Amino acid sequence: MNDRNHLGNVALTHDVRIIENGLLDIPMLAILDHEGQLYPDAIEPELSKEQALKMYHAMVYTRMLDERMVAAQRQGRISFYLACTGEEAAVVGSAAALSDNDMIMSQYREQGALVYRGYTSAQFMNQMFSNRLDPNKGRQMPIHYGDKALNFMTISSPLGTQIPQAAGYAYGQKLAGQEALTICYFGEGAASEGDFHAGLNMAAVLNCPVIFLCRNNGYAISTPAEEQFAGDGIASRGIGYGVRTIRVDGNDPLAVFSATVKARELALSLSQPVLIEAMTYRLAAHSTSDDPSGYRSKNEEEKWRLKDPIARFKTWLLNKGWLSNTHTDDYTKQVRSEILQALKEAEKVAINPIDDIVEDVYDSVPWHLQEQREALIAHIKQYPKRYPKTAGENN
Amino acid sequence: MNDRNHLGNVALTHDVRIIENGLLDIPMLAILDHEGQLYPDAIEPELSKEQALKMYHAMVYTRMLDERMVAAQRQGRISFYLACTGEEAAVVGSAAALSDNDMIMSQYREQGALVYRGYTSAQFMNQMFSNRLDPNKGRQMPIHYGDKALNFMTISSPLGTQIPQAAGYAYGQKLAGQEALTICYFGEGAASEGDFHAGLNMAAVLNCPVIFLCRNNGYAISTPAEEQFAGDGIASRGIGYGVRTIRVDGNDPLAVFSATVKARELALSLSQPVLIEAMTYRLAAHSTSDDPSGYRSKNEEEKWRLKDPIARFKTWLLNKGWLSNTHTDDYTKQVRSEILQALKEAEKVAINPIDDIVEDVYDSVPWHLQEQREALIAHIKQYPKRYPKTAGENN
Amino acid sequence: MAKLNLLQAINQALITAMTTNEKVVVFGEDVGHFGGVFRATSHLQEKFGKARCFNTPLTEQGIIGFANGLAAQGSVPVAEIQFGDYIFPAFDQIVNETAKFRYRSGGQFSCGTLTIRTPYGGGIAGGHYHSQSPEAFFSHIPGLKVVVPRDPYQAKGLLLGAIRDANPVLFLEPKRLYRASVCEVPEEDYAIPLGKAEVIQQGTDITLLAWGAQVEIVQRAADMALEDGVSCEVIDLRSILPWDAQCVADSVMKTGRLLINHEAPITSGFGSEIAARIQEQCFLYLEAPVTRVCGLDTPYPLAHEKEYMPDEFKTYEALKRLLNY
Amino acid sequence: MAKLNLLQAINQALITAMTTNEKVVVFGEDVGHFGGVFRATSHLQEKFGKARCFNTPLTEQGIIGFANGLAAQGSVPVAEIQFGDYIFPAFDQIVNETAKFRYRSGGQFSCGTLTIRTPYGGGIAGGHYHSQSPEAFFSHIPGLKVVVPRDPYQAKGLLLGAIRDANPVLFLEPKRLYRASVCEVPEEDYAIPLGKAEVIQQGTDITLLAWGAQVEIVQRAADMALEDGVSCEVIDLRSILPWDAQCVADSVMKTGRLLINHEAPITSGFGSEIAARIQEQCFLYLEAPVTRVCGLDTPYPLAHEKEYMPDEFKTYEALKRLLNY
Ligand SMILES: Cc1ncc(C[n+]2csc(CCOP(=O)(O)OP(=O)(O)O)c2C)c(N)n1
Ligand SMILES: Cc1ncc(C[n+]2csc(CCOP(=O)(O)OP(=O)(O)O)c2C)c(N)n1
Ligand SMILES: [Mg+2]
Ligand SMILES: [Mg+2]
Repeated sequence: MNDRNHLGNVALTHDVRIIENGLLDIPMLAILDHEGQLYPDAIEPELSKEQALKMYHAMVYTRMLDERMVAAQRQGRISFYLACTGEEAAVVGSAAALSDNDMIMSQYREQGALVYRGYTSAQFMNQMFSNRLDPNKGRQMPIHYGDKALNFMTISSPLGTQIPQAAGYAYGQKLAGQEALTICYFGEGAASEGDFHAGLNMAAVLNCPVIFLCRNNGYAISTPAEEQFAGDGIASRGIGYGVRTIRVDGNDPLAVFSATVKARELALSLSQPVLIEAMTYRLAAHSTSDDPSGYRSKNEEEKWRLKDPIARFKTWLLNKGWLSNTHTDDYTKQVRSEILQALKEAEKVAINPIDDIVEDVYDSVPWHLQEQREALIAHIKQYPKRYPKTAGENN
Repeated sequence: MNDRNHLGNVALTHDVRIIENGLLDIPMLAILDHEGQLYPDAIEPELSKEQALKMYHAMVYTRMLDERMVAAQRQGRISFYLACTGEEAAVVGSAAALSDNDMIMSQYREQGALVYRGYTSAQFMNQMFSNRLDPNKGRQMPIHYGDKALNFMTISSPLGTQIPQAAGYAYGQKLAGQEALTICYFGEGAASEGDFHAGLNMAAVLNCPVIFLCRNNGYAISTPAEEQFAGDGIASRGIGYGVRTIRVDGNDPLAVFSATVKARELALSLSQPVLIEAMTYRLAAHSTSDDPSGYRSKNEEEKWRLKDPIARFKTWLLNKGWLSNTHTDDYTKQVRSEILQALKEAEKVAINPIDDIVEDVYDSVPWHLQEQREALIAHIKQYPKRYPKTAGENN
Repeated sequence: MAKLNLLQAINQALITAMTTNEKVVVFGEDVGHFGGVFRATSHLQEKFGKARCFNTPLTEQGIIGFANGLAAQGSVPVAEIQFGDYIFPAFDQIVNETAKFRYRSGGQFSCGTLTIRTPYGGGIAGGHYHSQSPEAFFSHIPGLKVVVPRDPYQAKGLLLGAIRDANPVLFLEPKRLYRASVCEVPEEDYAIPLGKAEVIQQGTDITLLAWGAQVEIVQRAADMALEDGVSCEVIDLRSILPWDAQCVADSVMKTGRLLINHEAPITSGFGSEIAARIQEQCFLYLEAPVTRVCGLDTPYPLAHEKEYMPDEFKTYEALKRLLNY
Repeated sequence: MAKLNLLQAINQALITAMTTNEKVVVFGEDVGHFGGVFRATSHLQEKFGKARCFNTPLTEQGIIGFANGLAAQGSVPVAEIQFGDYIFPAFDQIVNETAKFRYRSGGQFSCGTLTIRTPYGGGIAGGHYHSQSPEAFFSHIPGLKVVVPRDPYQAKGLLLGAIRDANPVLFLEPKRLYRASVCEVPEEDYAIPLGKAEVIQQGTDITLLAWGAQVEIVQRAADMALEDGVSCEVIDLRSILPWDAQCVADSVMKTGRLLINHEAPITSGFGSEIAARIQEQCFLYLEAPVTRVCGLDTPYPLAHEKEYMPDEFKTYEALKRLLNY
């Protein structure tokens, strides 16, 4: 038993001085300016042309997927969609700094990370059309992707729950001796949940190799950041937990990439969490159920459009001679037709047979669910017209 | 609609510099040294002799109550007790800085605040013997005091729940235009709960006049502070929430008093929360159910005994000429007999009649609880010997 | 009298509550300026100011913790949880705090003024995180009241009843009726007392019992049965806790048969309590077992939503089985 | 074979589990060096190292959130919640995450390896925050298993069964038996499969059903009834979810009468599900209504604990009423 002294080396003062807010003023790492030019004293990350283009492609693909699917929702082809627009750099820039073995636990606006990992248009579409080819078996709303092979944890809607889970997952990776960590994405709104507090504190105390990446995009649905917290963003909290922390310009793919490379190095070598706060802006509506004109001005949106991460990255790539405008046009055209093609195909695929309705609740179907399934199937046989999507198979 | 800019005046950096733990090194306000001497450059708070003695009496009373009741628990007279020993300055020093109109929401180790407010020995005993004179009607375990007249919220065992409640209570006080605030006590262990996060953040965002007082006493039952958090105590978190914060020597009644006076002034004038972290040590076992020898050394305890807040305060009072040793002895003797007397009386008082068993679940007793009560009373009549405490009244 | 949908009725009830009692305070995620994601709190901030209608940070445990404190202080909080599926982070504050506040203090303090509003239920292609019907969890919490309206008229009256009731109330709003259900709603202030069921159709052969959005489902089954010459008594339970067992028992003693319909999974759904109590109270009157037509014991599915639902066809078939028992 | 109390049996089960599978990890508040406030995890840290048995910060939602992630990763977490009364901050992680993890991912990921241990129940002068029996809440969560042992032998076998079961299990330990219940417990490794009730006394006149610490209460009532010449069949349900309805129904079809006893408040307690199901399945066999002897619909009291408890005398009286129905 050590003699513990939780006062440690606390310094004394004899002055009643209350620490005011604003003690912290955490700067933001920026490598590219809003025009996509390197800041004079900034250092470019080590990034091959190949990887830079992969990032660029993932960002463009994500933007196009979003555009296409928002339209598909308006056409009534899918019930719901949620776009990453404006935040592609925060997501793709960080995903690009990971190893494929790293587990990604996302909130819901990180489809760019999946794109970067190689999720195909068909896979996106099967999930969004809840058809029988969806690995989630059509059980979740559109955009709740999950892919075990790609180490991308299935998304769940309740906010913040993945944060302590990420600490646990990372703890398990460490215990298993893996050279891999977990990255956990969430919004500045989700960071108000109790689970955020639990997750960051546990990760710090239990030395979990996890990167917490907060997309501070200024809004949680209609609630602006200033009604979400009163401190210096989310970064200032990391310090309170004793968690290494960095704030980056989330619209600058190079800054996000550099910060994440460094965070990963530290997290793995020290077996400790790192918090990244990526300052960005949700250019999109919250989701297709939302209309932002009720809570923010076009003017504000316009200002942020000027900071578009894709335009910025493109300028940098063009300047480097790694990209040409023709390449961009070709790529765009190809992706557009690929997405549309995949959409049309997925739309035609049937949903899972009714047998599936009680599967995966447990590892095997217990007696009471067997009973319930049998009764349901018999009922559907009796009323085939009332259950057109599943009656056919049972006739 | 304002154009919001959640980046505010964030400074830029072009260097990948991760903020390490230890950026913060929050000093601790200390006015009296461990011997009870004023630090040379410290300023004594404005404290009348009368109030200083009231504080001293409350601290001594609390110590004696604790000693007596721990013994009573060992004798099997009460089922459970939980002592404040070693932390009297943190509790009484802060309570003394409040107005009687301020609401106190405590965790469970703050009996000193009740003593300071004038809770009587009889009231303590009635609660601990769960008898019919207890205003909680014998419904809660010993030490779960509550007193509306004294603005002391009834204690509840689940940790941390009072923290967001305190924000809400304070919001209500402000809305009602009261010149009063809420103080909320909790341990450094409870500060790990999600409710802590919710409470501090909401208080900051919604401008609630509330003082959060964390007793960082080094342990949560057996768990030492270094297994509870990895940051610079609890104070460093306050900054993350944008909450004004101060760390004080919790064993120094003058420091705690000064800090709380200042905190109260700020909280009321600005309608904003203030966080006080009082660094102290739980000299007692966690509760009478606990044996600390399983997780800490006698040596460690001894070191802290030297920092005893009562001895320290006494020295200061003696030096000031406000106290004499005879006074202390007389007071001690009087309190001892008063407590013992009250204990003996409370012990004899019966528990509430059985009718009460369904009261206060709702504002009035609904049909199903009336039904259940009738059946129960009939049953007790049938088996009077099996329910000796309540059968008599129904015969 | 104007025709209102359920959201408008709720909005009107909130305006009435805030107008008649300045202690009423409305808050939750996005309820402020924006008026809530369903717009139930539209214009309240405009009308009553930011101090009385405001956004909270995104923390359900915080919202209810804050509300508990505010209620204990004497204000009249009406807290919104954006979806019933997201009420669980607040479960501790509700089970251990809201519901026990009065009891544990011997009546010195209470959260009696608190009302928690939340949309619940399926039928909106929401999958398992936007469709749950959590009433059964809350029916096992002594100290709490639980209420579910079936239409705009009921919604306004019951919500005013809930806000003015001296006990904490969980007010569950059937979200698939938010815009779908429309009826005449009086402009004036009226409150429907809690704890009372309503017989909405008299009948003699069987009692059909439901609440919220499922009332219309059993009503449809009753219509189908009527074509077979079966006379159904239809009851809207309205209050889940405390519930009106006498009303249900009276009906069952008359009809001899009880069918309960709810959306939540059958196992330990609130139907089980009703069945348990009624089979005991009406044992000698029952001509067939009390029967439940409910959701499956699975998370609420997306692709198979239609199949999952305890719809009128399932209800009608169960009803026939009961009559032929 | 050694005589062990229930805590020792649990400790032994944990040692066996950790020895036979190095992926088993045990954690919770105070479970590390100290061995837990009840000492169920004594010496585990010593034996298996701090990486596999450790204290967590004081956050139940964090403990279960962390455990969910750890389980999804492939480790085998055994998380302790210090008291059943403090499991509610973790309710969201359990309802929305643990239980739906497998389903929502189409079986790609799951928390199947997770076991949550927690002491529950009254009879220890603990008042309403150290006495609750929360099983009914968890019985309404598809995807979860819920298990309650009645004695040390069962505790060891069922806990090993739970840890090795491929589904998340909530393991409720009757804390008033922790030291009070002692029996022979084999040294060797054995697991009792989940989902099976046990008929612990054969009888013909009435079926008495309970779980956990209440099994001994109904057993005592059965002994009292035996003196009147009444033959009771006594069943320990053991698993609350999924539960062994067939075993209970078989018994009731034989005896014609069912009495259920549990400590939790009667309204929407798990007894209601049993009653609802059994009255349906055994309608034509029942000679009296299914009857419940349970806790009152109040928070668990302190001074009136004895009166609150569904003890053997209340059980015996209800049993007589059933026989004379
Ligand atoms: C526990 C919980 N509460 C509420 C919601 C409803 N909801 C969905 S998204 C959202 C806002 C999230 O904002 P943020 O975390 O900042 O992420 P962003 O949408 O900005 O990417 C809310 C309130 C939810 N999904 N889960
Ligand atoms: C929600 C909850 N979890 C666990 C407990 C059990 N418990 C009671 S006291 C305690 C330790 C509290 O430590 P701290 O907050 O530091 O206060 P201290 O005892 O040191 O004053 C624990 C774990 C509880 N009462 N409530
Ligand atoms: Mg956001
Ligand atoms: Mg402590």
